Amino acid sequence: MMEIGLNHYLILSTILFAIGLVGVMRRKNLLLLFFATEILLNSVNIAFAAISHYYGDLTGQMFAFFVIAIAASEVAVGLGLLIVWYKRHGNIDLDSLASMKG
Amino acid sequence: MEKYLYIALFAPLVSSLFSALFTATPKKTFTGIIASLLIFSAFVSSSILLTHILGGGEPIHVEMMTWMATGDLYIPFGFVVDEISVTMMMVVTLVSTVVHIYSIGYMDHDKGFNRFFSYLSAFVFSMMILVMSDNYAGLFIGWEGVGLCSWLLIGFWFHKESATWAANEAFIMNRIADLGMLVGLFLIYWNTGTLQYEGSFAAFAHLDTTTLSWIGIFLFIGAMGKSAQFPLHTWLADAMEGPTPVSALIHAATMVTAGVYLVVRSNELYSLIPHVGLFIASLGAFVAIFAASMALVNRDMKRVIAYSTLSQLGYMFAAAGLGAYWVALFHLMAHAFFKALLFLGAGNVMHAMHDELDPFKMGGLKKVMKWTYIMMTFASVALAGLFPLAGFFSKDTILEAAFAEHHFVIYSVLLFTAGLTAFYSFRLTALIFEGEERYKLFGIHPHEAYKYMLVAMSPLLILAIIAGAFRTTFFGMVEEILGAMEYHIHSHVTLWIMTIGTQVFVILAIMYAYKKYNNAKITVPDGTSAMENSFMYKLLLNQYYIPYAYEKYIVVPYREMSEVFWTHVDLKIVDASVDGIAGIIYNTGDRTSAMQSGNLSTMLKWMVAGLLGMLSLAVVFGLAVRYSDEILAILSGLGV
Amino acid sequence: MVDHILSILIFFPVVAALFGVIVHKDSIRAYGIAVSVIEFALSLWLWFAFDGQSSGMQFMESIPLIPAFGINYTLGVDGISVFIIILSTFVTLIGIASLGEIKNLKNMIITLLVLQMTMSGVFAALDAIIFYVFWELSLVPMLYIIGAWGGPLRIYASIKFFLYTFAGSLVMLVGMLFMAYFYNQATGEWSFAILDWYRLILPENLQLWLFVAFFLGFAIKVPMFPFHTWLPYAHGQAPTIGSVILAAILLKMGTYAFIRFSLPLFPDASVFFMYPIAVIAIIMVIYTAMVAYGQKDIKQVIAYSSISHMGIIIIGTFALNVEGISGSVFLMLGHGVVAGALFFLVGVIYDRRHTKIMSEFGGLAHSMPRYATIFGVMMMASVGMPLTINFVGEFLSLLGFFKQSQILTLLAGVGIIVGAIYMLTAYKKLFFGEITNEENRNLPDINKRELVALIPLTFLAIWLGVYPKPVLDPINTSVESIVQLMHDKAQTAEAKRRIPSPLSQMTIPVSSIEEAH
Amino acid sequence: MLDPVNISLESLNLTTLAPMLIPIVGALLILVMDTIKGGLDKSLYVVISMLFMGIDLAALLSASDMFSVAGTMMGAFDVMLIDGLAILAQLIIVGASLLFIPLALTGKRFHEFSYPEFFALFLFMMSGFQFMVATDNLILIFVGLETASLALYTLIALHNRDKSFEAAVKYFTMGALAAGFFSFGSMIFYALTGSVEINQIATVLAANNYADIGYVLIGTVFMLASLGFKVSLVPFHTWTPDVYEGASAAMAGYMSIVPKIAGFIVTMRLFEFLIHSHVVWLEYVLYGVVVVTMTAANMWALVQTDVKRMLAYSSISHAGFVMAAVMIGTTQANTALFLYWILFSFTNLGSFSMLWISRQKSLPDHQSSDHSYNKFAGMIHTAPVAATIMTLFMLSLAGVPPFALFWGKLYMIGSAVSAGYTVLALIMALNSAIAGYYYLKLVVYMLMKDPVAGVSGDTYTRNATLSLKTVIGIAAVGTIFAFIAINPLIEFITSFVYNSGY
Repeated sequence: MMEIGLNHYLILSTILFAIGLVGVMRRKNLLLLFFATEILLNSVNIAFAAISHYYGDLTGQMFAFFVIAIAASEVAVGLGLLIVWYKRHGNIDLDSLASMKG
Repeated sequence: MEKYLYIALFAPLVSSLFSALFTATPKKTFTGIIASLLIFSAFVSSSILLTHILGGGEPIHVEMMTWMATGDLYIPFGFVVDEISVTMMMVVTLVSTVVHIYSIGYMDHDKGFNRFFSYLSAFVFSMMILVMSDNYAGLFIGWEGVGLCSWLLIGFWFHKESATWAANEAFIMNRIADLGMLVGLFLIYWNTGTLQYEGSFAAFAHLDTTTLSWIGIFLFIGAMGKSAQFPLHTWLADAMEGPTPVSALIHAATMVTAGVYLVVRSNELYSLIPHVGLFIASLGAFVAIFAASMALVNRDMKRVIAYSTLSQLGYMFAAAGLGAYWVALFHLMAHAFFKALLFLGAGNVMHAMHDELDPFKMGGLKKVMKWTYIMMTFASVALAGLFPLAGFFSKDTILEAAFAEHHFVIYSVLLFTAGLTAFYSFRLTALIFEGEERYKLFGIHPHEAYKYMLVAMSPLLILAIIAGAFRTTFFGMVEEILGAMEYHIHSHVTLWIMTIGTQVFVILAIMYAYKKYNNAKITVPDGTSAMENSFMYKLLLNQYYIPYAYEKYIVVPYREMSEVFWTHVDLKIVDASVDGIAGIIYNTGDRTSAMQSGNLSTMLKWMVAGLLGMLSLAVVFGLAVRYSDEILAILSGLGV
Repeated sequence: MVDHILSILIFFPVVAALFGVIVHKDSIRAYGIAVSVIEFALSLWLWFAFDGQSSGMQFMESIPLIPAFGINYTLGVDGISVFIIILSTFVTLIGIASLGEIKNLKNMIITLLVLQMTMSGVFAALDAIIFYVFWELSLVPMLYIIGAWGGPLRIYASIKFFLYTFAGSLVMLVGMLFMAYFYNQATGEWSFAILDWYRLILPENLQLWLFVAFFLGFAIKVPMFPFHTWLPYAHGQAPTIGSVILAAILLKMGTYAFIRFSLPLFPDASVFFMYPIAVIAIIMVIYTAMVAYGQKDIKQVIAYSSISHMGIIIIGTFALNVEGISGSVFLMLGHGVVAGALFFLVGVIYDRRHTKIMSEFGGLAHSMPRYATIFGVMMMASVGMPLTINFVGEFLSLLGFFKQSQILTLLAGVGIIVGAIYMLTAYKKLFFGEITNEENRNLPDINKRELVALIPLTFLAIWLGVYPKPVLDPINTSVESIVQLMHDKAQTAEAKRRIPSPLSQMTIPVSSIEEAH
Repeated sequence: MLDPVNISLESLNLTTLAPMLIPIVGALLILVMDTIKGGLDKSLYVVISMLFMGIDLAALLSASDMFSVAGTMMGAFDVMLIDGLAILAQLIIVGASLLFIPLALTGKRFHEFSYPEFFALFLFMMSGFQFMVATDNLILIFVGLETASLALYTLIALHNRDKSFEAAVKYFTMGALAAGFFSFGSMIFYALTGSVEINQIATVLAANNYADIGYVLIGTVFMLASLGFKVSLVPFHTWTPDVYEGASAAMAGYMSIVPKIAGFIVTMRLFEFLIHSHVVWLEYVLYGVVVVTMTAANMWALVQTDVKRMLAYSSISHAGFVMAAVMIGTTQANTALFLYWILFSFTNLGSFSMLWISRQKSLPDHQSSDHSYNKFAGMIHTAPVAATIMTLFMLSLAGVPPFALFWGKLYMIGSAVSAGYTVLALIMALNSAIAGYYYLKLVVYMLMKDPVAGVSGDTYTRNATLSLKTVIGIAAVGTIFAFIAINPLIEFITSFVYNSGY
C-alpha cells in the first residue's frame, strides 16, 4: 500500500488544474465554462489544504476558504450575467459572444 | 582722383537704376540719352584717371567698405586704378559709350527700349567692378555680374525660344567655369590667407609650384568659361541671339576678354608657373585656328564675327600664356575697337536687311550703305592685321613674341590663322557689300542707318585705324607692372622677312577671298554644290559636331538621369522605403489584429497559450540552471 | 523689461492668439497684423539691445521648472540665434500681412501666432528639454496648416511631415536623456542646460553614439538625404504661407541644432563624421538638384532646391572652422529669405491659376513683367549671384569646407552649376517664350498685398548680399567662441588639427617663411 | 479552556484600515438610504459618493503625513501594509474615482445611474482596489482583487447594452481564469516558502538562495499571467478592447486607470524583489513582454476604425510602457511609473470623457460604430472648443510636449536610460512615434476633414452637463499645465517610493 504524501496532493491538484484549463479552452457552453473555472479554483484548494497540513500552518486553509468564498460569489455574478444573456439571446453559446472584434 | 574713380564706377549703376524706373513704361528716348550721358561721364572719368596714370601718378587704391569678414577672412569692397585696370576701364567705357548711343537708334522700335538700357548699363557697372576690384572676390562679383547681364541681354527677346535657350546655355557654361574660379579663390585664400591682389601676389612667391599650378589651372578654368575657350566655347556663337549692340559690347569687346584680363591681372602668378602658361598658350593657339576654321564656312554673319572673336581671344591667351602679358592686353584693347566696330556695322546691315543674317542673301550693299561699308572694311582690315591699322601692331607682336620665345608650333599655327582670318573677314565683306544685289530676290529695301549711329561709331573707326600708334605709350605705361618684355627678334632681317611675309600671306588670303566671293555667279547656296557636300564643309558648318555631342552626351543624359532620379530613385526607392516601413508596421497590425477575433474561446486560449509559453521558457531556463555545469561541459567539449 | 524680452517674444504671440479667439473674424486680419508688427518690433528691439561684440549668451533668463530632474526654463540668445529669431518674426509678419482670401482666416492667423511662439522658443531655448518642447510643438501648428489648407494630398503630406519628424526627434530625446544621465554621472547633478553640457568632455565612443542619436532628429528636420522625402510632399501640398514658414524657419531648426548641439557637444564625433556627412550633403546638393530639374511642378522645384541648399548649409557647418560655420549660419538666413520669397512667388501664380504645373505657363514675362522681375531677382539670389544674400553664405560655407577637403568641396560646388540649371530652366518655362495658354494672357500683375511681402524680402536679399557686416559680425563673434570651445574640448589629435583655434593666429605660410629667411 | 485572545486595539492599528473602510461605509449608507426611501435622484448618490471619497482622501492624506513621519506601517494583524506605494496608489485610485463619479451626471438618461446599487458597487470596488494595494499578503490581495473585479463586472453590465453584457461576460470569464492563475501561483509560493506574505516569501527564498529556482519561476509565470491579465499585457490583453468598447466611455476611461494601477502595485511588490535577486529569467521575459505589449498594441491601434477601441489599444500600449518601469526597478523608474500614471489618468480620463459627452442613443448612417473616426470629421468647424480640447488630449497621449504625458514619457525614458536600458529607451521612443499615427488620425479627422453634411456641433456635446464639462476642464487644465506640477510630483513621489524601499 502506497503512502499518500504531499506530492500526490500536489500532482492531483495540478492534474485537476490542467483539466480545468482544458475545459476553459474547449467548452463552448458558458455554463460549462464556469464549471471549468470552478475546477481550476478547487484544484488549488486541494493543494492549499495539503500544503497547509504539511507545514502545520493554517494560512493555506484560510486561503482555501477565501478561494471558496470568492468562487461562490463569482458564480453568483457569473450566473447573473448568464441569465441576462440567455434572456436576451436565448442561448448561452460562447460563439454568440462575438459582436466586437478587430 | 578718388572722386573720378567713384564716378567711373557708379555712373553706370545710376544709369541702370534710372532706366530701370521706366522698364514698365513705353519707350522713352530720354532714358537712352541719359544713360548714354552717364556712361559718357564714366568714360570721361576714366580718361582723367588714364591721364593721371600716364602722367606717372600713383595707382589709386580705395577701400569703400567691408563686404565679408569672418574668421580670418576679410574681403572689402576695394577698388584699384592702376595701369591694367585703367586700360580696361578705358576700353569698357569707350566701347560702351559708343554702344549706348548706337543703341538709341538700333533699339528704336523695340518695346523693351528702356529695359535694354537698364540691362546694358548694369553690364557696364558689373564690368567696371570686375576690372577695378582690388581683390579676387570683388573680381568674382563682377565676373558673375557680367554673366547675369549677359544672360539678361542674350535673352533680351525672351519670346524667342532660341534666344532664351542661348541665354541659359551661356549662363550655365559660365557657371561651370565659375566653379573652377571659385576653387581657385579658395586655394588662394587657404594658401595665402587673403584674397587681395597685393597680399596674395606677395605670398605666391613663397608657395610651392604644385599649389601655384593648381591655383593657376583653376583660375584659368574660370577664364576659359568667360572667354569661351575650348571646350566651353559653344555658348559664344549661340549668344549671337542677343541684340547686336550686345554682341558688340559684351561678346566682342569686353566681357569675353575678362578671362584674358584675369590672366593678365594674375601675371605674378602665371609668371611663376610657365608650364601652365604654355598650356594656356597652346590652348589659345588651338582655339585661334579652331574658331577661325569654323568661321570659314558659316552662313550667319554674326556667327562668323563671333568665331573671329573667339579666334582673337585665342591669340590673346597665346600671348598671355607665353608671358607677353602686355601684348595680350594691347591686343585686347585694339581688338575691342575693331571688333565692336565690325559688330556695329553688322548691326547696321541687319537693320537694313530686316534682321537677315545670311550674307549670301545680301550682296552689293555698298551702294546703299556707303559708310557702313567703309567702316566694316576698315574693321576687317584691322582684324586681318594689315599695316598700319591697329590689328597689325597688336597681332604682329603676338607672332613676334611666339617666335622670340621659340615656340614655333604656336607661331606657325597663329600665322596660318592670320591667313584664315583675312580670308573669312573678306569673304564676309565681299558677300555683303560687293557683287550682285541678291537681296532684291527677297524683296528687301535696305537703307543706311541713322546718322548719329554712324557718328557714334566713328570713334571706333578712328581707333581701329590709329590705335597701333599707342603701342609705345602703352608699353611705357604697363611695363613696370607687366614686365618689361619687349620682344625683338635678334636679327633685323628675320624680323623684316617675317613681317613682310605675314603681310603678303594676309594680302593673298584677302585677294583669294575677293576673287572667290566678289563675282556675279554667287547664289544663295541650296545644299547641292559639291563643296557643300564635302566632309570638311559639313564638319566645319556643324562646328565639328561639338554642340550635337554636348546635346547628345551631356544634356539629354542629364535630363534623363534627372527624370530617373526623381521617378525611380526618389519616389520608388527613398520615399517608397519610408512608406514601406510605415506600411510594414501598419500591415503587421492589420494582419495580426485577426487574433482579436472577438471569440471568447480564442481569447481564453490566448491566455492559456501565454501561460504555457512562459511556462515552457521557465522550464527550459530552470533545467538550464540545474544542469548548467553539464551544459557548460558539453559546450566546452564542442569547442564553443 | 529688456531682461525678459525673450520670454515676451515667445509668449506674447500665444497670449495674443488666445485673445484672438474673441476677435470677430472680419477684423482678425488687422488684429493679426497688429500683433505680428508688435512682435517684429520686439524682435528689432532685441537686435537693438543685443551686444554684437559679446560672444556669450545674452538676455539670459532662468526659472527652475523641474529642478528635481535638472530641467530649467532657460533662455538666451547669441549671434547665431538672434537673427533667426528676427527672421522668424519678420516672415510671420509679412506672411500674415500678405495672406490672401482664404477660408477660415481666423484659424489660420491664430495658428500662425502659435507657430511664431514655437519658432522663437526653439531658437531662444538654452535648455535641451525646453528646446525639445518648442521643437516638437512647432510640428502641431504646421500640421494643421498643411492639413487644413493644403492641396489634395494634404492629409498624407501633413501626417508624413509630422510622424517623420516626430520619430526622429524622439530618438534625439533619448540622446538628450542620455546626455543628462552622463552629466549626472559626471557631476552628480541633473542638468539639461546646454551651457552646462558644453563643459562636459565625453569619451569618444560615447560621443559617436550620441552624435548619431542627435543626428537622426536633426537630419530629418533639415532634411538630409535620404530622410528628405517628407519635404516635397509637405511643400507640394502646403498652402503658400505654410511653405514659406516651413522653408524659411522650420528647416533652419535642424541646421541650427547642429551648431547648437552636435558641434560643441561632440567635437570628436563631429570630426569623425565629417566626411560621411559631407558626402551626404553632396548627394543632397547634386542629387536633389537633379531631381528638381526633373520636376513638372514649380513648387516642387523650389522644394527640392531647398534640400539642395540645405546641403550647402550642412557642408558649411561641418567645415568646423569659423568661416564655414559663419557662412552656414548666414546661409540659413539667406535661404530663409530667398526660399521664402520664392514660395511666396509661386503662391502668386497659384492664386491666379490654381495650378503649379510649369507647362501650363510660359511667356508670363509678357503679362506679368513686375512679377517676372522679382522672380528673376530671387532666382538669381537662389543660384548664388554675388551681391545677393545667398552668395555670402554659400561662398563662406564652401570656402570653409575647402580647408577640410578640396575634392569634396569641388563636388559640392557642382551645386552652383546644377542649381543654375534647374532654376534657369524653370524660369524659362514659366516666363519666356510666347504666351501659349490664353488663360495666361490677361493675368493681373502682382498686386499691392503681394508686394508687401515681396518688396521687403527683395530688399533684404540684396541689402544683406551687399552689406552683410551688421549680421555677419555678431555671427562671427559667437561662432568663434563655439569653434574655440570645440577646439579646447577636442581630444584626439585629429580633431585638434581639424578644428583650428580661432584665437591663435592663423598660420599663413608667408609669415612663417619670412621669419625663416 | 482556551485563554481569551488578548489583542490591544493599538496593535491592530486600525487607522491603516480607515481609507478602505470609508468607501464601504459609504456604500452601505447608500444601500440603506435606498431601502428606506427608493427613487432618489442620482445626483444625491453622486454627491454622497463624492463626499465619502473626500473623506477617504482626507484619511489618505493623514496617512501620508504619518508615513512621512513614521515610515511604513503595518496593521490589522500585520495584514495591512501602508507604505509609500500603497498611499500613492490609493491617492491615484481615489483621485481618479473623484473625477469619474461626476460623469454620472449626464445630460441624457442612462440606465445604470438610476440604480443606487451602481454607486454602492462603485464604492465597494474602490475599497477592493485599496485593499489590493495596501497589503503584501497574497490572500488579501486576492480578496481585494476579486471584490473589485466582481463589482466591476457588474458595473459594466449595468450599462445595459448587448455589447456591455458581452463585455461583462468576457471580462468575467477571463477574470475567473486569471483568478485561477493567481491562486495557483500563490499556492506554489506558499508551497515553496510556507508563507503568503510577499516579504516573507522574499526572505525565505533569499535564505535558501533560490534553490528551487524552477518552481519559483513556475510560480512567477502564474502570477505574471494573472497580473498580466489585470494590467493587460500581451497576450493576456485580449479582453481590453472588447470590454472598453462594451462599457460606457466613462467606465472605460476609469478602467484604463484604476484597476491597472492596482495591478502595477502588486507586480511591483511581487516582481521587483525577484528581479533584484537576479532572477534574470524574469527580467528577460518581462523585457520581451514589455516590448511586445508596447509594439503590438500600437500596431493594432493603428488599424482601428473606432476611437474607443483605438484608445483601448493605446492604453494597452501605455501599460506596456509603464510595465517597463517595473522591469527596470530603480527608484527613478518606480517614480516614473507613478508620475506617468498620474499624468496618464488626467489625459486618458479626459479623452474618454470627451467620448462620453458625445454618446449617442442611435447610430447615424455615416458611422460604422458609436465612436467611429468619421463621426469626428470636421469637428473643428462645428464644435471648435471641443475639437481643440480633444486635440489636446490626443497630442498629450502622443507625447507631444509640453502636455502632460510628455513629461511622464520623458521621465520614464530617462529612467530607462539611467538604468542602462538604452535599447529599451529607443524602443519606447520609436513606439511613441508609431503611436503618434493613430492619435494623429483623430486629429486629422477633427481638424482637416470636412464635416458630414447635417452634423451639427451638438453631436459632440449632447451628453454634456456642467459637471461633465468641469471634469473635462480639470483634465484639460491638468494636461496643459502639467509642467508646473511635475517638479512637486517628482519630489513627492520619489520620497514616498524611496522610503518604501523601492
